Amino acid sequence: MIHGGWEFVWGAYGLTWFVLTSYGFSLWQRHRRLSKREKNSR
Amino acid sequence: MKSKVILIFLILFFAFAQYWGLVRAPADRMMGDVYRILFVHVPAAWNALLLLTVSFVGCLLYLLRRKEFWDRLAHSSMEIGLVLTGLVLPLGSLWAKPTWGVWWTWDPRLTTTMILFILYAGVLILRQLIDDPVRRAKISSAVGLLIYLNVPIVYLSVRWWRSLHQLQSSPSTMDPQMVLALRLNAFALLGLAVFFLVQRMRLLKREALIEEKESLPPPLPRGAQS
Amino acid sequence: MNNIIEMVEIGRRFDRSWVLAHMNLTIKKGESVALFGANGSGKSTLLKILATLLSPTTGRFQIFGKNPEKEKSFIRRHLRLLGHDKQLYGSLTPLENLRLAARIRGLDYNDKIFESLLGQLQILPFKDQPIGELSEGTKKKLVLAKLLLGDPELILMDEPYPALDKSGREILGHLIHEWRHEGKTLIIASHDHEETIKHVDRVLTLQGGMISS
Amino acid sequence: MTLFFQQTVAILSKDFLMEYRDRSRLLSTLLFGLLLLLLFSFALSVDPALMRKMAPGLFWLTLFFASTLSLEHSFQKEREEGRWEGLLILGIDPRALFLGKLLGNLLFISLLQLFLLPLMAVLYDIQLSWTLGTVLVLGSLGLSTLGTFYSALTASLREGQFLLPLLLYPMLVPLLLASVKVTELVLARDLFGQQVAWLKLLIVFDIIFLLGSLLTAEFLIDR
Repeated sequence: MIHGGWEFVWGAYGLTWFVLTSYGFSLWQRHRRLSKREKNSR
Repeated sequence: MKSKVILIFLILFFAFAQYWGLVRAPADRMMGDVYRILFVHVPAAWNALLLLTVSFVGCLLYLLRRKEFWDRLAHSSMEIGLVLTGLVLPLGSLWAKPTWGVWWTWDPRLTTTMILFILYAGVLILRQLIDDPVRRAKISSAVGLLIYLNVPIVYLSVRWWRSLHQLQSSPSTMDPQMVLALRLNAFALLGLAVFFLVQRMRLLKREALIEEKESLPPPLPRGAQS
Repeated sequence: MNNIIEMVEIGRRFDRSWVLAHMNLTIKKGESVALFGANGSGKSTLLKILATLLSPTTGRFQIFGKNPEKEKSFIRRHLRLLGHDKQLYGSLTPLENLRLAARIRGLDYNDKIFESLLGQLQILPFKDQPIGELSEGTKKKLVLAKLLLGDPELILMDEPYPALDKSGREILGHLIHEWRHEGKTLIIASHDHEETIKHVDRVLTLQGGMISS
Repeated sequence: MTLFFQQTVAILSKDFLMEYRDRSRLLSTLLFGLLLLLLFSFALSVDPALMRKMAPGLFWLTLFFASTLSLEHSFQKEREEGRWEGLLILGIDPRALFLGKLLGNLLFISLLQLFLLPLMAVLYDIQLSWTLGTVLVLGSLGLSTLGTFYSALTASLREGQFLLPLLLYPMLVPLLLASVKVTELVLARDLFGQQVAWLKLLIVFDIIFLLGSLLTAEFLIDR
């Protein structure tokens, strides 16, 4: 049986959160940039 | 407004599933606590494959029906599938190091995933280079189709080429708590992925609309016409 | 089928600018039409759309009563486009270029027909010389020869005069005369109003992507 | 249908004639292949036994890299002077154009193989056989199918030529693995009959992509 290794587990869960939030954030930013462009084009 | 509520719910559900995986599921007899990585790794892999399959369907239906909707579906699911594939790879490494003692092996799944990542990244780069929306949709659908056809062949060939380890525990031998944690995580991630997908498709639609608006509106018909 | 071309509200957008808009156009079989307009007024785009080389962004149209989305190859077989590009292969000879075009068109011609075509355009002596070595005027005449392969119904010409020398112009004038006599439909986009107007029944003027009269 | 084949043959023979008139392309590709073989052996090892072991891999990599040059060129030459549009307006079936180009590339790659093979035999001391010939044919068919597909794709973009290797090579992974494996097995006198499975994989690969790219070629070639 493998003991410990929690640092890998935390790393994995942390990475998952990081990647998902960054992607979500990038979507939100693209959304904001589009809104700005929409306003300018009017 | 509505999407914010849904998002908060999805995040809470995701956090709950992760809590279940980290705390409630018991330690594995062989792997100890390290196996908890699987609760993020495996769902990510499943969902990545699912999204790439969706993009295949999108490509196919675009070529058959020529409706922009299918191209937006193909593009969005490809992008999110690529993000998840990019997540699966380092998660796999984090799993491989404590269990197999190395960060990377030329295992068929790892290798296939890596090639998959490069292939789909290529299509997204390709999309950037084509200005005309109709041509872009046609070309990238054709390429997306071929790539998806290649995935099983790549997998098969890499497996024959070097089959080292096949670690796959079937649910029947697993603790029911573990099965539950795995399923919870899979569905939580699926929820987020679908949310992203819908948002991404909306963005694409808005972008197309804005571009249409920004182009000088066609002048109104006037005067005598032939 | 009296109308060879029927266009309704055709528009074409490149990136962010509309090159054509609200184009309504009907051309009858056997008509010969001049297309005038400044540079950038959309003449070439219109001709490319008619030749099914570009798809319009808006609107719908029919050629020979067929939908260009569905029956591209039929339409292409029955029309000819004399464009800006020569579309020739420099390392092949005039004879080989003609042979290639005829075979792709599905025409079973022998070399005698090609030679008589070249003779008609007064470039027979060059038939076995790679095109890269020939003068611009000769090449342009070869392009004209390619138009004569098969039996087109509709002939689109985009600025046919500039690259032609004097004898080339005469030949083209003669060809146009013959085509009209045979009841072919012609569309000539040109800056050379004087030369063109001799050959047409009707003049259309493009302005800012629309037809004005 | 006959028109389809007539068009295919017309494209093939035109390309053949053009390449024959301007032999510099073929010559430079052959030289590039030779150069690659030399570079590989400089970079990797000078141990003859080791080189013999690695010969199959080196051979296929050399073939891949060297053929990229000519694949790129096959549709690129149609871009000048509006020739591409010229072919379309003549009423060519896009699939006939694709197939003609594919056969041309197959011919070119086969020539490259015929040149490289004796060189390999001499440089790395390997023996030739019929199975080896089969692999060479199947491998080069797959290479030219996908190569033509991506060449049509990148040539239709305004600035996409640099994408060709990026898009093409990962698609060729199964082809590379299978071809190298069979070549290895042939050279090592395969005693367990493993090569049959790999040959089948090669055949499946060739069929799937031949059909797949013929069906979708229209979207790349016609506007």
